[in-house]
Amino acid sequence: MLELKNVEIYYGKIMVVRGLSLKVEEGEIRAILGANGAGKSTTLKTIMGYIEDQPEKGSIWFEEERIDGMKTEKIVPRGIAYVPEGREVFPELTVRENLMMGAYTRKDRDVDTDLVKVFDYFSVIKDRLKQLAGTLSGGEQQMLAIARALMSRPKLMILDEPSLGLSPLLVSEIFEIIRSINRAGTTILLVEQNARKALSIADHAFIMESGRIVLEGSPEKLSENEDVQEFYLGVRQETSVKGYQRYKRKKRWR
Amino acid sequence: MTSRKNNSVIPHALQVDQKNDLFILFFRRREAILPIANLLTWVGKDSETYRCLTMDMKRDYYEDIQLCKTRTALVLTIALFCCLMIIPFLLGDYNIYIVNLIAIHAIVAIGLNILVGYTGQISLGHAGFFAIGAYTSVLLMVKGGVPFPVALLAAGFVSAGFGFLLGLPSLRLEGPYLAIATLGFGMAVTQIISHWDFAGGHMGLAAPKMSIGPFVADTGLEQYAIIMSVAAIMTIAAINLMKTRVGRALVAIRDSEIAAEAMGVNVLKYKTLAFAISAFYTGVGGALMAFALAHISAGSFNLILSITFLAMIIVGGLGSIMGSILGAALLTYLQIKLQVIQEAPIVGPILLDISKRFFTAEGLPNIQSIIIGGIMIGIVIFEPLGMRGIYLRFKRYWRMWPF
Amino acid sequence: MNFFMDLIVGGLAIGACYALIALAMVIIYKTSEVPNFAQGEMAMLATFVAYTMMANYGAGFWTSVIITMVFAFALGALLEICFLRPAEDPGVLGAIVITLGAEMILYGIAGWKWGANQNPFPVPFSEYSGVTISGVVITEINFWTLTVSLAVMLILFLFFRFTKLGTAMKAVQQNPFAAKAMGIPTRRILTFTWGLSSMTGAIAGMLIAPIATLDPNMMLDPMLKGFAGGVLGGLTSLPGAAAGAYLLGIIENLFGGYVSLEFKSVVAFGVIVLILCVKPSGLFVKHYKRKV
Amino acid sequence: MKKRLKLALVLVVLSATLIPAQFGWAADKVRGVTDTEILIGQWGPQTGPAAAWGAVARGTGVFFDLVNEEGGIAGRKIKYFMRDDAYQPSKTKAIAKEFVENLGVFGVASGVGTSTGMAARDYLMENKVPWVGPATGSKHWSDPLQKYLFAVYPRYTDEASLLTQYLVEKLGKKKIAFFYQNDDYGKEGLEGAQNYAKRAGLQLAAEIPVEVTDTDLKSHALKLKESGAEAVILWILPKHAPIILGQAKAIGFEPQWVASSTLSDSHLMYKITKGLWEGVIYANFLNIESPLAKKYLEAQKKFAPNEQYTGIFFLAGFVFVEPMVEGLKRAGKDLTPDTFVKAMETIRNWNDWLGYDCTFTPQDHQGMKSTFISKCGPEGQQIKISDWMTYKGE
Amino acid sequence: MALLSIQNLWVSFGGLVALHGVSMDVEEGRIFSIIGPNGAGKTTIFNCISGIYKPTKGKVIFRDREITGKKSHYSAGMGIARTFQNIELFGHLTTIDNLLLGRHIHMKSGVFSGAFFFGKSFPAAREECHHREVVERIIEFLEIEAYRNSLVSSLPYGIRKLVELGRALAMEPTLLLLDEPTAGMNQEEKRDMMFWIRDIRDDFKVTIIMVEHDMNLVMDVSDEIMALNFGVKLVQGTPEQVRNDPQVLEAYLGRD
Repeated sequence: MLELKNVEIYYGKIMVVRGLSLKVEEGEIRAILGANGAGKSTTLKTIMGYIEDQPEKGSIWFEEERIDGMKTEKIVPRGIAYVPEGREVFPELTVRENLMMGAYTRKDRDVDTDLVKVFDYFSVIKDRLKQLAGTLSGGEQQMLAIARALMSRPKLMILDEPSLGLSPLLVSEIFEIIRSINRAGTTILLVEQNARKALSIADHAFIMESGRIVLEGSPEKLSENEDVQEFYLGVRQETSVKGYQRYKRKKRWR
Repeated sequence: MTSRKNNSVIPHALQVDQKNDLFILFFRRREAILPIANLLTWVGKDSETYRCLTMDMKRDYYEDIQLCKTRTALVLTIALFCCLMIIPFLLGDYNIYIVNLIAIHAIVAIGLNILVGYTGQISLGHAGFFAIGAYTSVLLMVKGGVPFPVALLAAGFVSAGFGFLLGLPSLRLEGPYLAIATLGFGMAVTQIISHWDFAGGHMGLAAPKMSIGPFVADTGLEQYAIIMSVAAIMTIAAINLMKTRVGRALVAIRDSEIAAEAMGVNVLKYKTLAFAISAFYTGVGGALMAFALAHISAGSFNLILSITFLAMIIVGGLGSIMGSILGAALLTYLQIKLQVIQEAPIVGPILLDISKRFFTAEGLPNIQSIIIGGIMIGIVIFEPLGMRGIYLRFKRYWRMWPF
Repeated sequence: MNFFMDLIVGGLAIGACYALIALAMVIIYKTSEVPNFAQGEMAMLATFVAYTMMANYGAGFWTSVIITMVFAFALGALLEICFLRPAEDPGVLGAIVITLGAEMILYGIAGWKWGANQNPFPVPFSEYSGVTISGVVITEINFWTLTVSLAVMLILFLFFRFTKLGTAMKAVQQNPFAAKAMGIPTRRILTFTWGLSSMTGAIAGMLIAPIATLDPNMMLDPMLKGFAGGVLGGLTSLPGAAAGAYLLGIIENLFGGYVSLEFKSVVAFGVIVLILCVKPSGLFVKHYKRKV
Repeated sequence: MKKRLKLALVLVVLSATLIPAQFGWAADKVRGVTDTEILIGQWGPQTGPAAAWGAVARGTGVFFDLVNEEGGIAGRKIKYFMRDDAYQPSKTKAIAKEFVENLGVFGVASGVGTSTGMAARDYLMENKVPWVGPATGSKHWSDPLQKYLFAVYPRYTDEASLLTQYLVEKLGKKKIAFFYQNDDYGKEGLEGAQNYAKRAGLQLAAEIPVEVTDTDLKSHALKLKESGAEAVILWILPKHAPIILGQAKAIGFEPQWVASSTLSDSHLMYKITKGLWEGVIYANFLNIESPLAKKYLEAQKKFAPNEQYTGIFFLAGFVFVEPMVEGLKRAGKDLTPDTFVKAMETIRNWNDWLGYDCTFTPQDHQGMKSTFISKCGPEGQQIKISDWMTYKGE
Repeated sequence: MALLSIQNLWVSFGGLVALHGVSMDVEEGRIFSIIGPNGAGKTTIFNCISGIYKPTKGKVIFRDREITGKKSHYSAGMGIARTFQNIELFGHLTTIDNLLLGRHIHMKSGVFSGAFFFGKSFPAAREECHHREVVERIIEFLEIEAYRNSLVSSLPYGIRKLVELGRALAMEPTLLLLDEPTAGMNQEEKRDMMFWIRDIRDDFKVTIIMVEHDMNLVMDVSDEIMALNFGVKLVQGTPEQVRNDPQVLEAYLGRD
């Protein structure tokens, strides 16, 4: 459905993504994992056409159509919805207006049925249609952002760190919703730092480090990998650091 | 503040030339580039390039805040001073007058830059401080019989007092709201002065001659001596100030008010202080202007003047003392020279022809404001660092010249 | 009493002109946080176009108005495309400098093209006759100015409230990044915004020109007052800014009538500074403080 | 490589702008006078808020062209430098310096603006630069007497007194209001009106100031109406006239309007007030019906065919300088600042120009003191309703 | 008396109540963590301590002195340093200048002494040199030597977090408030941070209050934990107590 072929992205003069290729198949949830600065968000922004003149090299295909170099407003109507990192709602628009903006590119007038559909996933939102989005709590804003993206009836939904800054309970809830959206037929591409959660719902995952995909495969396969366990899943967490010998001796001041 | 240079010579070099410069690609690592860079460096080990490359060569913490960090800089500074000493003897009286204007505008631009560039507060009312400075000094001398140096200082301090007052609301206002408040201040000052009969009303006042003790500045040359010394002292003071505690606090307020306050910077105090310092500079500039003009009137301290000051620092470079001076020099020079653009060779006749064909011939002088407006926009679009940015670029280019 | 009412009517009439300029500025400020100092000159240039259409090409008033509106839209859009779009994130100060630069350029062009001469701007309604209601005169031009400004306000309000495009414009202002993700063509929206604002300003220009004379300096004072009025009411709220502008007109006239004519135009700024000290984002807007 | 090209380009442009600064003046015997040329400069606002007055400087240019065409003065042609000071005193001072130091002019002709002129006055006097006909009626030009400065424009004070006198004595108006621009120009007018009122034992009904920047004059109009004045004297800029007349008419206040000579271009005023100017009485010192005016306007068609505005201000550029040319002619071949001053001071009751009775004495450098009064007729015609009059104070 | 004592703190923003009468005491030398779901009011407590918000009701007492509603810079002068959730650095300054700003309260030079010095012996210059030395040591401690002269806006995220921490340390505070110190870090960096927090407490003799989402880190590092939910204090106690509290499990951790 979505395919990146050997993509190279520069940010200013610095190469951020080096020869990235990945594929998202229809009906799947795919996750990209990786630390800060690995180039995950940049990749997503490039797919969405945010970064001018990028990618420098390579191509991006969506449903047999080349979309790199296209403007965002041309990409969205083709069926990709993007939920940016950090709950980017329109704070001074009402919840309803926010949702309407999600349907901006749609020409048909049948928005109301979609609203009903969205309420199925997010019951909280229904009662708050007239409230300003800025007054919602963090979790509600994240839900609104996802709901808004749904309004464009996307074939593919791209989420950038939906769990960022949310409490464990809310994270579980949101991931549950993502899974049900997927079951209803929307393909999902997810970028996450919370590897544990992401792997629990993904069909296939990529691990990205400094602009490259270093590992990919099914969640099971990845979970078995030792490096992944150590650096992404924090498996040794149950034993406390208190008992550990520090591997780095810090210099003392004074 | 030219001291920013050492942070980024290497990264810049890498960034700019990465794609098309093979040389850099081969030697991406710092150690590899070192010997070659050494060769390139035209003044050897004392150059900053060298220091940046070796990083830990710092011998003394004082170097960070030293006026002239390297021997090159020292030599250049001395050379500059010599130039300033010689220039007046080479120029005619008219050109000295222009240089005087530039020096005065440079003082104001530095002051405005401290407020706008360093502290991040907008002001469209600096003509008001300029007027306050001019009137204070002249009134003190004419009506109070105060000697010139005292009047000059008093102009600065009175102006600073008003700056302090204007700074008070600035704690809560930002962006266009502050712009309109300062704009209103500037207009109010002009209006009040022009109706104040004691200050000569609309007609203005004749300024006496500058004098320090028995030395009376009669000619442009003597005025130059006084104005230039004041300008030099104030420039050095500004450079020093911006490198130490107060200057840092001001920049902190610009970058993040909340964090600055959390560091123990009293935002109210420092914002009003920034206004006061800025007004002090502008007031002194205004006082000098009064003596350079020999006659002041309220009408000349208008909004256009405030905008011109702002344009100077934008064109020169925000947050840069050197930029302020460059901007003041360029705009002052242009404003005077563009008046006679129709007399310029080649360009003049062409413009006149265009005017006659598509516009009106008598409207041609309006091209001044078109050009200055164009420069302002161009700078913001293409070189947000202003002339200082161009200078830095040029310097880097010069270093890498053979390649 | 009549004197008082006359002052109020006068205040409302000039306030309506200020309000149109304030509205024009708010439209731009709302979508891109650019305080447009070129607004006055844009209006002045458009008014000159209308004048030229009538004086040199013998076009009728309404034809000229329509042509002028088209020109104003094009001018606004052009300024956005040429001057603001290429600047990457100029910040408030950069934006102010760009618009000041644009102001100087437009002013220069007008002076170059039309010279400094004063010209009368004819309108098909009378500047000094009208209806008298219990001794208070409301001239035709006053009436039209008030009506037009209210109508423009209403149209803009409805536009922003109920149309998809209007909501999208608000969305672009609040979060351009997210707006882009919705597939909203942010750049085109901004260009459109400038066009719309320029048209609103042009209406103001054509209403101010008949009571004054048409020359390149015509809009200097009204523009500052309109801006000040907008700031007084709050630059992020259309009705707020308009109300602020009306208020400014009335304050000015009352001050001029009862206290001092000399400081009439300065008092406005004094009042504004005082009000801003209490309400830093204007009278009708809630002050927004950044969260950490 | 591109960058270096750019740099070179910048240098070329810079040096191009520098060049005009370079043509200097070699030390002559007398500054600004050669065997074939007399150098004369003038500043005037061609841009900025006062740009409308720039016409004066352009008029002077045409006048000098005419003089040159007619053979110049004592074998010399006038070389004329016109500079734009945008009504900014600091620029005016710079221009004065440029005139003296760089161009080395013999004298300065006219020059618009009081505050701008004041910024340059002392400097010009110190350098012995003869200056004739500053284009305002300020009393500061001739009081105190400056040796090298000759004022032509009748004083505002005299003009205002005269107008008030005319209103009271000829038209029998008792309640007179004064509407003035709140600066030196307006205040000097007010002073004149007050002078006469005091002498006649009258009180002005109202003294209403207007700021240069004001656009909305409703409250001014209301205050004028409140005063119940039968006549209102306007000492304002042309741009304010249509506003105040319109606002006054709107509130049903239609007194006898009286205007200063600054508003004496009746065609222009009729046009911009859309006809309201008809019936307005105004002072005038420029004899537009004189055959000379016709000749001058023909010269304009020849030398400045593109000039859009050829009204009173344009002709004012001639009238302020006519005495200067006369003085130059009288000084003859041996031209120095001092001989020029001497020659100027021989001009007595001279009438061969657009003005009237030009007289300079060593004690008094106010050349013209007379004005006449006109009325604006239908379609903006100027109807002369009085002879030349001179105000005689105590 | 505790080093910091918060008594019955209420905060509301235009009708929206963010804190419902929260009280807490922090003893000297401890690492005290505040946990809770988003919007529970954790950062609000910080903002009240450091003087950014003015509480509607209640008291904040620090070293036996009431600092309720006092401005930020006042509490900073009292010895309270903090970091921010979304990094509030001075982007146009270099790392070293950012850290020097931390020394602001310990420096004295004013406008005149700052403007006029012409050699090493002038007081402003001496002071400047002295504090640069101090800052240099913090740079060493945090191992950010390589970034000393870089503009902080050009630094990677993790380093910026460190610089911000260093800046707070430069203030030589008595109390250090860390707002999500590991947000956006990977496991390795988080582990480093854990060590650092302990080191800082031990080496600098600082009391630390932190807001953190990473339960592992919180449980490991803290001496005491307070859990908040919707502005209401749920429980306060040792990590074990909090971990097993049914209310906390319900509201925050969730039952897996």
